[in-house]
Amino acid sequence: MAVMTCRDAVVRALDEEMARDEDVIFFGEDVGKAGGVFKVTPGLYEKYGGRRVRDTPISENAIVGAGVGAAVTGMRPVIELMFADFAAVTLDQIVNQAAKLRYMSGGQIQVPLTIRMAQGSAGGFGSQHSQCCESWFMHAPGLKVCVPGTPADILGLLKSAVRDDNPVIFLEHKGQYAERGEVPDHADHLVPMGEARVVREGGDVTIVAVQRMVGVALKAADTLAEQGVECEVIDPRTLVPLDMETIARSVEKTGHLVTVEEAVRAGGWGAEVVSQITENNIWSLEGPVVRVTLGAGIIPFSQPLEEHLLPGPEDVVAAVQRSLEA
Amino acid sequence: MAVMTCRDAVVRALDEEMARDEDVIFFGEDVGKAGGVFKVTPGLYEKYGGRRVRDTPISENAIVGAGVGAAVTGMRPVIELMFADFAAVTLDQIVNQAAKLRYMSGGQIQVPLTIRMAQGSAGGFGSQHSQCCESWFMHAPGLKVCVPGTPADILGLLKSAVRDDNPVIFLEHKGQYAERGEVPDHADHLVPMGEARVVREGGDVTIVAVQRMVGVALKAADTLAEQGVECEVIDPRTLVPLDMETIARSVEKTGHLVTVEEAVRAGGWGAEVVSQITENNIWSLEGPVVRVTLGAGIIPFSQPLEEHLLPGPEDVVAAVQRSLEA
Amino acid sequence: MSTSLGAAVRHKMLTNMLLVRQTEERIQELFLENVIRGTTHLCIGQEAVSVAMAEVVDAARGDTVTCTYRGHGHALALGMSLESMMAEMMGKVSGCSKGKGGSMHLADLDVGLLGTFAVVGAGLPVTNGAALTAQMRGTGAISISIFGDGTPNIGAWHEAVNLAAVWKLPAVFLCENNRYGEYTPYEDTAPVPNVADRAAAYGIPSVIVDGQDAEAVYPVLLEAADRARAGDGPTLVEALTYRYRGHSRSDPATYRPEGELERWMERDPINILAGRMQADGQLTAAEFEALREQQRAEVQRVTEWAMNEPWPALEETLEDIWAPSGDDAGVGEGA
Amino acid sequence: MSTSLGAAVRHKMLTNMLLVRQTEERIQELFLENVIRGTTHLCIGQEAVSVAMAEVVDAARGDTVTCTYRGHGHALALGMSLESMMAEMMGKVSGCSKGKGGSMHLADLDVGLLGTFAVVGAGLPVTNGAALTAQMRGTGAISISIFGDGTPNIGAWHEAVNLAAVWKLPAVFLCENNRYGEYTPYEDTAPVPNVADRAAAYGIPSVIVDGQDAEAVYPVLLEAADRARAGDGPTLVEALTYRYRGHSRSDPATYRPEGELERWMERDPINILAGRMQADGQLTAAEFEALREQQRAEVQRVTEWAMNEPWPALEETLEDIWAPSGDDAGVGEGA
Ligand SMILES: Cc1ncc(C[n+]2csc(CCOP(=O)(O)OP(=O)(O)O)c2C)c(N)n1
Ligand SMILES: Cc1ncc(C[n+]2csc(CCOP(=O)(O)OP(=O)(O)O)c2C)c(N)n1
Ligand SMILES: [Mg+2]
Ligand SMILES: [Mg+2]
Repeated sequence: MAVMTCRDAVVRALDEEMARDEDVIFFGEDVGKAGGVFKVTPGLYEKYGGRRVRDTPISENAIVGAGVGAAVTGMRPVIELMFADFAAVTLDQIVNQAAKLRYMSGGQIQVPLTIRMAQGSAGGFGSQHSQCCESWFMHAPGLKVCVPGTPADILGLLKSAVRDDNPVIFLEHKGQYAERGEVPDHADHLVPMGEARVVREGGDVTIVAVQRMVGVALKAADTLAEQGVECEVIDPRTLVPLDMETIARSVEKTGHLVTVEEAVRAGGWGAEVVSQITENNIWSLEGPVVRVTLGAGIIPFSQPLEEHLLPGPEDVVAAVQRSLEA
Repeated sequence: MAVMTCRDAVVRALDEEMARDEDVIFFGEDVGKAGGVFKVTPGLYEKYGGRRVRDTPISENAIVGAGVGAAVTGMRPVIELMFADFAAVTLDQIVNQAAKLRYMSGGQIQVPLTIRMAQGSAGGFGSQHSQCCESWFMHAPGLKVCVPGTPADILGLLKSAVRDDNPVIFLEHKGQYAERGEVPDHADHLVPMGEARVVREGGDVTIVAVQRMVGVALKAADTLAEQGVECEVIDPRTLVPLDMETIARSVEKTGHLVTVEEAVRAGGWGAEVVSQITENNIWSLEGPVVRVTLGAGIIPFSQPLEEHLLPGPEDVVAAVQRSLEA
Repeated sequence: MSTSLGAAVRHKMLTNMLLVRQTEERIQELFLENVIRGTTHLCIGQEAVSVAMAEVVDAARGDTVTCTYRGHGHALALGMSLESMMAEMMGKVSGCSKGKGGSMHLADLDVGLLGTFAVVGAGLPVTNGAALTAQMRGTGAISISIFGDGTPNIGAWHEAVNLAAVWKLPAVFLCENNRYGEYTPYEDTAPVPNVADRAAAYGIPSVIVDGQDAEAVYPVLLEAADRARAGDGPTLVEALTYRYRGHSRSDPATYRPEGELERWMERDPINILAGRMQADGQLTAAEFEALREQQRAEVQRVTEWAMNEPWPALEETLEDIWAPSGDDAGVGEGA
Repeated sequence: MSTSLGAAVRHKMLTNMLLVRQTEERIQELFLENVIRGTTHLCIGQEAVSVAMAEVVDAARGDTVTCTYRGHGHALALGMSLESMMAEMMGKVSGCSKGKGGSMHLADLDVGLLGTFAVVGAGLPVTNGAALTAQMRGTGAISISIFGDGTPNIGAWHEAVNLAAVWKLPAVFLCENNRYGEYTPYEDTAPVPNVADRAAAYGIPSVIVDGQDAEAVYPVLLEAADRARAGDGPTLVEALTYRYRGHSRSDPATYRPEGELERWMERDPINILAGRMQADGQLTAAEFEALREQQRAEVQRVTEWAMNEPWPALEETLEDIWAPSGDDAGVGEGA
């Protein structure tokens, strides 16, 4: 097993897919000559040239649209929107066009497009550069939504995304780019969509979290273990499709459910998980389900406020205790 | 009590507010000389003139931004985005700018802006002109979200929205414009935000629905009454703020909860209602909570498919039966 | 470049214009009869642009087109079958999009029609992508995006024309300036007299052309297409035209100044071409009537056929959302 | 219009340029010391535009400004107190936005700064709204929006300039063309040689001006402001300038061609104005040094003060989201 950073995993996935299939092209703002503002894509421009790796104007609508049109006509474009927050300037191209073209054409069209963006808090980026935006995309059938949180999952899911014939929203957590992890050595590591990963096993409570919140959940689990509470931590890795089977199986076992999201509460994926459990597995619940989220908060710049707003291990511990209380 | 249509209620609210306060201005595409594409705003241009009632270019970013800037500097603009689906072309101005400017300025700024749009299915408008879009806005703290479904609520809430010092998303259901209803005669009918309306009382199950789905729920309630099941139908009227108190009180009484949404399931307000109940009132639940939604569907053009996808009374009846089953 | 086309091409264009006209007139009736629901946007009066555009497009080479909700004319001119279109208008399973798209969402990859886009400006960025594929693969294909005079006001339009200019994409941007965006006249919402004036901002050529004369539009588009193919980037073409009907089904078009419609009808695109063919001895009055009647009958036949076609099965409702892809085909109820 | 300003105005401009320069140099150090976190965008090298712009703005009359994340210079030149800004940079409660905004989100209504916008192009539509208020109320106020050379590529920019032109809003669009959008040179992503070339698409006047010379920028902006006030609509002003530092904290700017930075530094805005004042006998070398030292000391004092200011209380986290409004004040945890 090689150890690499999340950053390395992105560029390795793109490199492998571009080498494998010359229909894979990659474009976005500053992704080419400069290697990306998060320094995630260095070397691709040099290796594959300015035709396959393109710097674009600051024109997110044009970027996504070009991705859609190229995908519809046979390419497999990967595009980058840099900060996920900027997807808001081109939501129409994503949720009204890319997501629906296949359906509206009665299945004539397919849109094998991967849209990469960096989401989440990385410390002091403020209200418009720190959001987790998965909710915008989960609400648009036709889009798959990946939220990998380890180098291995980034590598394996990004390669799967490129090969998928659907538009895939690929959300990297910018606060995790420097995190390291093991990655299988073999040449073609793929992670299928819709398969959750049980990160830690435990019989007392199920905690569902993605990306940076997995680490937060694991820290909480350590603390709780000292108190004799064994947490099962599940990372769904993709939100569409969502592996409810694994989650439900766990809740059947533990009777308790806590979700941990780095996003605004209303409209989040946590509510979807909770609701599906309450619809299909209610009798397995032995306590209130608790969501840990940003509530109705906006991400502040100031360090203590930002840290206060973001879910931390202590918030998860409190949520688990609440869920066990009753 | 006068009887009027939802359409009339919109123009009456705007007329009353424009007469009351000359800082109220109104603009959008074709809203002036033509009186709006839904014929919702006739006469305002003639009465208040082309300075206060303006036709704009097809430039949704510019429209919302002009609303934001005018609001910040002291006006109380009302803008129209026509089909709510088009908000996707300017989501940034709505969720990143309008919603956050106050917070990011440490409370210096206020944005008394009302953004009107028409959402929902009206029969054969297809995938990009029929969506219910509340989810996009609920997920952005700083925005209030109104979803009135009767002439009286449209009148009273639109007037409240204009007077509110926050940006308010005002969603009218285009399939309801011709619906009629009673409206109080007195000059200044206001409906406060965050107060649900109990549309029908019943002790067996709580059904939460807004706009056109209230009628669907009521029809289901009639059918269920024949079977001896008494439904309590609650219309929250605003999703932010959301009157969970009224809903929770009802669920405490009935023990059963069904939500009915004319929107995609994941990320919808139904999941929020369900999750809050499961967090705060779980022991009052005597059966699974069931959400009636579009599932992961895209709205088709073809009549039988569209009708099949949209929740109907029979879907609600089935959901209630499921919730009572266990 | 010659502006006088051969008799065969003229005949095809005329036939297609008649087909479009008859089809749309019938569509309007079908709306009033409640056979077609929702909304629709007729291009009656604008048919010359459609048929001239279609002459430039070669789907076999990979040429593609995006246009707006006002797309019946373009679809038919490109060669979408009338059956396919009429059934789609009625939401029948034999429609081009199995009834799921409807009037505003026609698509037919076989004739190069990537889609008719119902959100203003949304088609142009997608056309760029198709042009990008052509550029990458060196196919010599072009992509044409057709839009109205109100569309240059929207951001997506600007970004797309700009990117096409920067990347010198083989794209053609074709504006049907029919004087109105919905109910609002062009000049009320635009800061420049002509849509073509916008080209300066992108350093690309622009041409204003008489949109009522198919034979005037054709060579302009051909030149633009050749320029695109040669690697010289996009051209902005502004065709001056007029819609005889309201913006959409529900619009009686009371905003027109008196006499405006009548003046434009004097320059009817069908009459212009038919008249010229008659003057050139390529068509007699009787032949013209017969052609019209033939199209009328065809529309009638297909309408009846379409009315008797089946609806899509209800199970179709959640089909076609997801492309089958490896293991996770049919994510279905997904999220 | 005279381009030689009075000694007092020159002195103020020079002082403010020195203040901005010293402040930003200190900010960069504070980043390296981890006192300031997140990201920041310095305008070192571009100070002339800020101080010239500020001379045109009268907040008392209602004039307003929006700019980008590269806004420290504009904020200080407009009169935001250094305390207010430095505390904001550190996330302290005494910052202009109580520490909630940070470097990218400065705002100070008292000096007319509506906000510094972190999403490219987002400020222009908002400037239009402020200009609309001025137009409605007949206050004679203007609104200036400042943005970079990469910004005209985005849709919001286009829509805003277009609407301002159509409505003849009292707006001024001021481009700081510093040759790069992030790490990509202007010409790689723009189809026209000058940003000013875009004005033709909106039928509005444009001017290109030497952005290193405050005294050149000032009259151009004054004329644009007068035109706006007179009801003649917006002007597009392109100030040619250069940023000495990278795009943001993390950028070493390796993409610069050799010698480019050095050539621009030879036309340093502070030296240009100081040199001219010396030539005109309005400033001695010693006075200049004293002024610089004075600003340096002030920055030092305020930095220390800000470092000792308190953080906002944790309860502040969810405050300021909602404006109190009638009955439903404090919707708080709301949704
Ligand atoms: C983004 C967006 N805004 C508004 C609309 C509503 N709308 C549909 S057609 C239209 C007018 C378009 O005018 P024009 O571009 O001239 O095309 P025409 O209809 O005349 O062919 C408008 C405003 C829309 N579909 N999309
Ligand atoms: C919509 C959007 N896309 C991308 C970005 C990322 N971004 C921040 S600054 C910038 C470059 C802007 O360049 P320019 O307009 O020249 O301004 P400058 O930074 O040079 O002052 C980009 C692409 C953004 N903030 N918003
Ligand atoms: Mg038009
Ligand atoms: Mg720049």
